[in-house]
Amino acid sequence: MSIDTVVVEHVIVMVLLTLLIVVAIGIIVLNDLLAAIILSGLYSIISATVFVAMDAVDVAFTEAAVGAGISTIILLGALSFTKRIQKPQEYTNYWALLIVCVTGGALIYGTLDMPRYGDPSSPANSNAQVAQHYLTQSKAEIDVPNVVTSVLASYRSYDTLGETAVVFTAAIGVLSLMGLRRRRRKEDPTVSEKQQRRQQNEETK
Amino acid sequence: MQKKITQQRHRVVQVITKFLIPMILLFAFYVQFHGDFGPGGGFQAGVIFASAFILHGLIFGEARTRLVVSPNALRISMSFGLLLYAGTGVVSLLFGGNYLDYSVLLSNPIAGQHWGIFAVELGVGITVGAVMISLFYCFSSRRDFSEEAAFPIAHNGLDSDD
Amino acid sequence: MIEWLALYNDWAVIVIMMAGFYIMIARYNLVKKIIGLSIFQTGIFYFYVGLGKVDNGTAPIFVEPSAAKGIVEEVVIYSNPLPHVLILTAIVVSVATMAVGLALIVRIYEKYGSIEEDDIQAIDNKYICWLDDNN
Amino acid sequence: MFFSSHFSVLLVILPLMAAPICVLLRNSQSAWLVALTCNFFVLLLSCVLLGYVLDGNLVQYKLGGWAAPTGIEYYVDALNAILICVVAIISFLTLIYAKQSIHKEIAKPRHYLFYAGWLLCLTGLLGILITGDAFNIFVFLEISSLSMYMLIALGRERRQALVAAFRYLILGSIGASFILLGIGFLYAATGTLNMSDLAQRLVLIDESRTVIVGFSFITIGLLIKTAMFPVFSWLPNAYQFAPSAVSAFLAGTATKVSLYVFLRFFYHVFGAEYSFGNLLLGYVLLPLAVIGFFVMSIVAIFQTDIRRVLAYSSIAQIGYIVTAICMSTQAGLTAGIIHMVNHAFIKTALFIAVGCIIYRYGTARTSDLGGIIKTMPWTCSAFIIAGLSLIGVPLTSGFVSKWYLVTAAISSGWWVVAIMVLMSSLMAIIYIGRIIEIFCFKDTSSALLVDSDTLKDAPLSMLLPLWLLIAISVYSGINGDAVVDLAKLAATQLLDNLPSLAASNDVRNAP
Repeated sequence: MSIDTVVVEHVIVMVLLTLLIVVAIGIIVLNDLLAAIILSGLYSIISATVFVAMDAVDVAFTEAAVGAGISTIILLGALSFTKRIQKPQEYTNYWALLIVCVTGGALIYGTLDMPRYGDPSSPANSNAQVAQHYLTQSKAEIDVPNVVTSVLASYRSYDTLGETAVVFTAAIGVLSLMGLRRRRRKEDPTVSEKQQRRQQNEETK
Repeated sequence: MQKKITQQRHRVVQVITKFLIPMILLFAFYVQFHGDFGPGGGFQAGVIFASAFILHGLIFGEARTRLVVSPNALRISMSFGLLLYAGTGVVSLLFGGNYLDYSVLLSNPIAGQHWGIFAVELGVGITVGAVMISLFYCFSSRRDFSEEAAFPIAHNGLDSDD
Repeated sequence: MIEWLALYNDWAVIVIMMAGFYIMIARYNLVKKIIGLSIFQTGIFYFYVGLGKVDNGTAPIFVEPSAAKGIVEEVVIYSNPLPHVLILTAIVVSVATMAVGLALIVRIYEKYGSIEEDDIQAIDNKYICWLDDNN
Repeated sequence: MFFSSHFSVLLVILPLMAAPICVLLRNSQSAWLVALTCNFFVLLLSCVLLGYVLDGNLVQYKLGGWAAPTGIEYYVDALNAILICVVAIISFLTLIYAKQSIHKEIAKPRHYLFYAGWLLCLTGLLGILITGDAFNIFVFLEISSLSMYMLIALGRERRQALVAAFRYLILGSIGASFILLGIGFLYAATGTLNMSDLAQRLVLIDESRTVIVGFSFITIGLLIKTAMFPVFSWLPNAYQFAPSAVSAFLAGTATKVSLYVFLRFFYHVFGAEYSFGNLLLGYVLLPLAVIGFFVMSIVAIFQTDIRRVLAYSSIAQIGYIVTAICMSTQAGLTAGIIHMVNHAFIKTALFIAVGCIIYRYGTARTSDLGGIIKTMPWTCSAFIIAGLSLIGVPLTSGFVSKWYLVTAAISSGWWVVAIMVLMSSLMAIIYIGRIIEIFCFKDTSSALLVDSDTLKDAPLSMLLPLWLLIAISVYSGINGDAVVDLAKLAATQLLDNLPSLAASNDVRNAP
């Protein structure tokens, strides 16, 4: 392949990342939380595209399913219990801005010595016992075409066990906080109460 | 009477949902068992599997979804999934290998790896699916989305359950 | 040219991370903080996945060599699968944290009637004063 | 045969599998029994592991049968073995105590979730301690953190407990994200995640800005997780509002485990020379640590709730330990490890004693607890012994650790630090002495003594673990050599770093 395809790949990622920055700033600025949540769903969809552009199809799949699907549903569910509009903040928090700038500056400083994006000879991509081992040996050792699956479920399966435990922990945490009680459809008192409130609502309209 | 109106308003959506849910479940199984060959695996499959039920809950009301999958079943299956994963490791210990070393599960190490990965991914899928559905139940347990869509009620949110 | 494009990508990722970090520490709204957390962590995911990208590479799923499509196996370059695996784990961790955080927010709203950090602080301070007065 | 080669993995897997079993049982009593039984076996295994490591062995267990940098491995030397033992003992004793205490503080339908969360927290802590893989630390850190948020949120004063848990969640997630970023930078520079392998490869890289930034992000993340001086704000509220059993458990284990990760990264992965020589980390951390223990001791004096006094004192103790770590000498490191172990037992005992008081009186505010030594003699005397140990009175374990800390500081020529440590100990006399004075000499405040039930001492199942902890701490005070020898061995292994060099010298062949 010519060098041009590489440039095109870079430019695609570049455009998508710029789009993400715009969406992120939108989320910062918006006071309407519902809009912010919808934007964060959009953010997840775009980031799934970024992951595809970076060759991480499994990650993209997960981000699309989790970020745009489950997280948005949970966020909306939580929002339905609480307030939709956030209290406007009049002043800028300069301390926070300072901390963020220092942290960002440190990160940029760190990237100066980092291998270039897409460099095939970077330590991460060329390590014979780690990355190259997975790519060259996994066919003989595990024989699963999707290398991500073989790393996830065999080479680093202990991590995945931990990941499953994290999900389980989250479920236990949410259960202990919210309760998984059956929502009793109390036929007589509450329904009539609700109807009264509905009527009031309609009257006010 | 009002319930009737609710259902009529959602009629089209409900019919389409009934078509969609089997497709989504089928796709979830595809992702679960085809994860070795293409993108996907237990985690993604679990999320997709859960999303079918979440869709059902959003359209038909979470109370009716609870009749399909009870919270108790979720509790049992999320524990079972984690136990299946950890148990696969224990089985490989009993077969004389290291923890989570699937090569010892069968006489042929490659086949052992395949079975091990299959069991482990299944464990992840079951746990994640059950957890995601129960998260949905938790976050909608005090209001019914189908009713909400038709009749928004100001929710003061101050009623406590302790 | 490529160096500059690559550097731009690195820095854009950092800007995204810092946008999320800013929301987390500067906004008083608790739901906003959680959204900020997810943006911050997504930024970290780009950082990791970017490490595994190889020029002209493709997703790390072995392609069957087939003469008809003109694919010769030795020629195909695959990206590094390890960051993808790490990030799959990290995404799960992130959504788990988010769920627990939102459950806490719902409960906090039930008890305080507000999801703004400064309101909650004010209510707590009032409660502490009340405790001191009663003793 | 089977047991001898695989016992290290059972240490983590047992609590991990017991947690879903608790959820399946869904019964308070049987969940507690499962948790306790599991914890008992964990305790046995940890003792076996400690004995095995003290014989001069090094545990390197290949998970999934894959060799180290390709797969994940356990890496246990004397330092982790000691801390695993400490965590197992504290968790076991606190769990015995928890049954009664939780019965009163948490609604019964949530009990099984509580015990499941406890076991997952234990899994997370043990997983961090035992693993030799940097990314794996992050995963298990998140297991322990998530379960801690949940356990804290179950606190008695539900409202503040929720806010405390949420603030901890935000700060803890920032910390965890920073650690993740730092590990990412290290991965970018070396291409590996195994800690021994990282150490090998980092030596070969001379001056890399990527490594420096990775190092500093891991440090900041861990500072937040350990609640070091400038970023401690989550800790006091979390300890005050969590259920009393949880504060006892966390006070003994959570911050110690983060400190362990500190040690592992500074000494093992980066090497003492890199961390404290080239990067001048000492000049940044040491002032923070010294200001931390000094200021926090002063703040502790003015608190009106005993749990808050103890929480601020915990932050001060972390300051001591980090001071000791910063010396980067054999003596300093030994002092730090001794103090980690001793302080874990003392703080747990103190929080259990406070929990007993809360169990009877329903409050831990100093103004309400005048003269309670008459009604609760056993609890109060245990509190006094542990309190004296916290101050560092001779014949207690606190004295041993302070002694080593001060002598180490003097031998490094840090006179100012030694004097500051002594002055801060004087302040400990004030804040502990004030509580002891209230317990023993103040008048009984009549308002709270309406219930005849409160006139008794705490039940035996709560006093037994308390006094066992006191016995451990007194024993290690009188016969200090046991802990000191262990700590010396751990410090030597950490400074020499010899085992890891021997274990993987084939790494250098790689490109």
